[in-house]
Amino acid sequence: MNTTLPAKHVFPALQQKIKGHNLIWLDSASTTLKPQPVIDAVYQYYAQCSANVHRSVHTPGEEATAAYEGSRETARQFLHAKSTTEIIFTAGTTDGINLLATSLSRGMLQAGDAILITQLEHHANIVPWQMLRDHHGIELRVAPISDKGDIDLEAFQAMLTPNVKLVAFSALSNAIGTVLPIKEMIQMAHRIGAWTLIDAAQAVATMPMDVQELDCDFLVCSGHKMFGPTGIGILYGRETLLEKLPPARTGGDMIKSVTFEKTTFNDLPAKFEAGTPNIAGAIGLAAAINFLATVPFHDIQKHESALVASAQEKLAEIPGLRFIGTPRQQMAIVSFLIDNVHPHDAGSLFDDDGIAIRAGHHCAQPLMQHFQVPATIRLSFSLYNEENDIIKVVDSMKRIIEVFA
Amino acid sequence: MNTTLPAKHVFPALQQKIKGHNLIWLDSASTTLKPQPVIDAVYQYYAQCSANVHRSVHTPGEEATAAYEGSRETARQFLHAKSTTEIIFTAGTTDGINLLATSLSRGMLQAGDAILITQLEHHANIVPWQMLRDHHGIELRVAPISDKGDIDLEAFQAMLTPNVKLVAFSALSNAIGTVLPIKEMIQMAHRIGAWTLIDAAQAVATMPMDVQELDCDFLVCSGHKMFGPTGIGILYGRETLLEKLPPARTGGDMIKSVTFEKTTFNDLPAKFEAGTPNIAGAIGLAAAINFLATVPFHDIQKHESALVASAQEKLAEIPGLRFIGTPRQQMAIVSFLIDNVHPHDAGSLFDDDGIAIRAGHHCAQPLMQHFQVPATIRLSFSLYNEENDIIKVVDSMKRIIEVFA
Amino acid sequence: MTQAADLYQDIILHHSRAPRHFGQLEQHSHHIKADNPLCGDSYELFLQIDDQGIIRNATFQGAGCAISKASTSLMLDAIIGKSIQEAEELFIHFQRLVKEPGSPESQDESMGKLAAFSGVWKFPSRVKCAILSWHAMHDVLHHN
Amino acid sequence: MTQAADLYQDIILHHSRAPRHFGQLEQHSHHIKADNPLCGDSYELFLQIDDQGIIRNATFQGAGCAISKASTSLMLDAIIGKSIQEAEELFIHFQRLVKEPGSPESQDESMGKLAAFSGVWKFPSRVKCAILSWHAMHDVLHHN
Ligand SMILES: Cc1ncc(COP(=O)(O)O)c(C=O)c1O
Ligand SMILES: Cc1ncc(COP(=O)(O)O)c(C=O)c1O
Repeated sequence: MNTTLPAKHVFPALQQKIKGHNLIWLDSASTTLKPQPVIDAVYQYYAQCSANVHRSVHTPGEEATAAYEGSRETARQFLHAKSTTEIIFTAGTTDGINLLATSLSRGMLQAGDAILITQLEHHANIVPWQMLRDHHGIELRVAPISDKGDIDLEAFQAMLTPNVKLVAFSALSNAIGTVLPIKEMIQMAHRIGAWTLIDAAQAVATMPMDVQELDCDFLVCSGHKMFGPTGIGILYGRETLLEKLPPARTGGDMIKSVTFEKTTFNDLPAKFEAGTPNIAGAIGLAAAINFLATVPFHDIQKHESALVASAQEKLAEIPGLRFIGTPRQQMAIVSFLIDNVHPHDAGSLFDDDGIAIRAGHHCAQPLMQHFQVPATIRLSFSLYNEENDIIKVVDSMKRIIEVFA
Repeated sequence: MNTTLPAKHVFPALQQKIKGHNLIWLDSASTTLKPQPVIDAVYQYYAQCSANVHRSVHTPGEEATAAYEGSRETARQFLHAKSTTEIIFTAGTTDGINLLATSLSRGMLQAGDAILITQLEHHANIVPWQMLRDHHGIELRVAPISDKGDIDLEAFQAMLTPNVKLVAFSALSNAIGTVLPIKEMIQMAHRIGAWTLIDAAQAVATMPMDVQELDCDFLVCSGHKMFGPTGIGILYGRETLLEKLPPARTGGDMIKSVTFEKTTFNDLPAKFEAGTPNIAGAIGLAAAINFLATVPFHDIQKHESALVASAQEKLAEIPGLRFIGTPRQQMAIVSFLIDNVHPHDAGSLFDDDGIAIRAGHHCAQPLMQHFQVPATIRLSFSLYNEENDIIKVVDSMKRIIEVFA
Repeated sequence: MTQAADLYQDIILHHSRAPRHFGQLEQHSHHIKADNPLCGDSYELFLQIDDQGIIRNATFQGAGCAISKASTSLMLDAIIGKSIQEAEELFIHFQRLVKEPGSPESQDESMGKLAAFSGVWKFPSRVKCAILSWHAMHDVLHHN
Repeated sequence: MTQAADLYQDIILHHSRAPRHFGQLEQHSHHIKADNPLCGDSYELFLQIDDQGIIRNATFQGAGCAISKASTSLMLDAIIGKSIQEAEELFIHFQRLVKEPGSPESQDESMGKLAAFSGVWKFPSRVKCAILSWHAMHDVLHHN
């Protein structure tokens, strides 16, 4: 569809046969496949350098440190952060939110303060705040969404009372593909002096995220959802805030000096990275970012939008099919239900045709409750999908419907 | 030295040249080199399966789940845990201790309770407990060690008063190689009803750890120090205790159901694993355990003991050399100082000969304070080291001493 | 049988389309919830167990996938009229049938229509669906 | 020069063995701590700065690696008699010298003996050693 897109053979997982069929991966919102350069970068680290970082004077250690800190610089450029001190490596989005929640709970938020989220958040952006509610007396508010799956900006505005200290929301819903007006929402939050956290887990592989342009205070994402390794993620934080925040986890590397009486913490970003980090993960993540840099986001979006539009058009013709979420702006993800076919049964039968879709609540149960459905069938697209994938999905869907007719 | 030891070529990192010399890796206590089967296992996951775990009905997802949960079973066998519900995957030792500390702080420990550690702990087993002291009013006690670097069991016993709720200590000191009498210490702690946490970060690659035989309550270790990947580790916990402990981190996968009002947590071990786990890391860790299983611990210990004895003998002949730590039982690690040669300068010059040693406080500053030294030169041995490495170290050392003479 | 299509044997499809014992049971001694929030399967079971420990009647209601619905329907078919102990034994056999490759139960004619589930073990993510209501029943009978 | 041995030029070895301006300075206007807990380098600096902002005298004491000790010794050599502003400028030049490959400073004769540190950038882990006391001095002068 677009010549700047990488060739499919860059993704070795697409070479595999599932039940005799070429794999069609429509589950990128769960985790993306990995391109060869990422796989190779991880391999190289283990095979060659494989030293620990930060505290060595030997060559392998200096190389590992240079590679690890170089990955931080790559991540900084990717998110357009001002400084590498603002880039904390985490184990993933969930880990980043938990880290932030723990740190905030250590004196930055008080009982009576409120946190505002939205109704379409992933559990990762709900449950850690419930913990602050239950253990620290923080109020948790939820901005509603419309029947179509769009954020209700008026209600959101109304909930932004002065005691709201943090507003946390997804840039892109992993369950129904809603693109949120995050820039507007950040501005609204800032008007009352609240901090903003963007859950960019789904967004980063599809939309450019420029933390300075967005002017957000925090942003989290996962390597494995952006063509990178598992066990690695990024927490971006505005330097002035990170300076004030107390560390969340402690141990080696994040300290300046330790006596049994008193410990002095290290400077940013080390202050937030305790212990031996996921060195291979960071290096693989940098390779993923470099890979992403070879495809303009504009082309990714054009490609994915075309796939979403095509899927919507073709699926709409299937009798008994109902879309869940039809927001104003939808990206990369299409969720639906079919009369008399439970999503899980559909999922098993899609697999017979080598088609990997997701059936479930997509870790967004409150959103499912909003739509009053227990689960959906979700197709999620990435740059390695093509028009033909959708044709196969529709064919397969018809066959599945017949099974349960 | 011993025929059951794996051939050096299984470790591709040993093929590299450092400044024209074959790499001699004497920094395994910081991180071990990776054998080919581990590197390959990680590669395979990314190239083939590369799906997320636990929530898919498609074949790649089922394969990934089987591989991930299979790794848990491998880890269970390795630590001789009763059940896989007792095996929590973490990001490493530091992460495991922080996870446990957070969980314990949520109602399991009260102000006035005490935690007992020893003077030779790694910062990872000190600072998280200082946090509990500073934020939750828990008392932190430190059992002293002797001038030789042995735990003072009498003092340890005296500190075991009834308000001690947790006793946490290393099985093997990463800084000076002391082997602690952990079984005895666990029994002493249990006599007053305290829980026990073993920091097995250094021990697992050298000594068999049988949690049932030891009868410990918790144990932590890191993948990267046992021939496995970075970003992965194990927290073992006794099932009856883990059942009682509240979760430390929250998000996807660790929940049964979420509404905005109330969240029900999942069963063990999922309760303690929030978000997409380090799938490649767990798979690589299982490969590392399988690799370790090919070499009897008895042979590893014989090999490493011989190297330690040889190093002690040969180094003792160097004028101005002073050993730091000469405990009753010493394993895998030798620390020392040389008059007029600062460890960091030695480290840089060893590197000229392709010898990677560690110079520093080894994240055990309080231990350094005990010995009244700012840093040491540390050699740490693993199964790929050989007698010749020591000969080269001694040669190199003599050359270095001349530089500063 | 490794194609999921083979999983959906006629008898399973039939019971999922037209489940037996569907609805609420006014007179019941036990009311059980069987939830799998992960898939969204959610059933209520009603058992009428008499003083002799015989399951006199049973119904269910709720929604879920074909496998879980058929399994619940067929379970009730199988246990009505049985004693608690017999139902418990059946639970053990059924568990083995759906979890273990080549289990004795897959050859055992006394399993009757439940044999339709003998290929579920090949689809690990669906084992939970097949066994959901059985577990819920067992939890209650076990503590009886 | 990529061998660490080349790092240890005679002048560095000399100053590390027999540091100049070593000891405590009774009459001082500034007392500065320069610590790198990671290596265990730990120095105290004493500066005597007069009303005109001229560094009249300076000494140091403490322990650390050869690089940090020689660097401190040579720094004091270089800044005694200079104004705060001149010392600050030298800090900027020295920083560039030890951090940047082929910096102009590495060709600049006015760097004098400090040129001995022009290869440190090749050993990233040692840059901190070379610059430790310089940073501590800068922190104080900067806030003066
Ligand atoms: C005894 C001991 N405990 C804890 C740790 C911390 O391990 P990690 O950095 O993998 O979290 C180490 C590693 O140096 C160690 O040697
Ligand atoms: C919007 C959103 N937030 C958070 C997460 C959690 O990410 P992870 O599982 O990598 O921690 C996901 C992943 O499904 C997501 O889609």
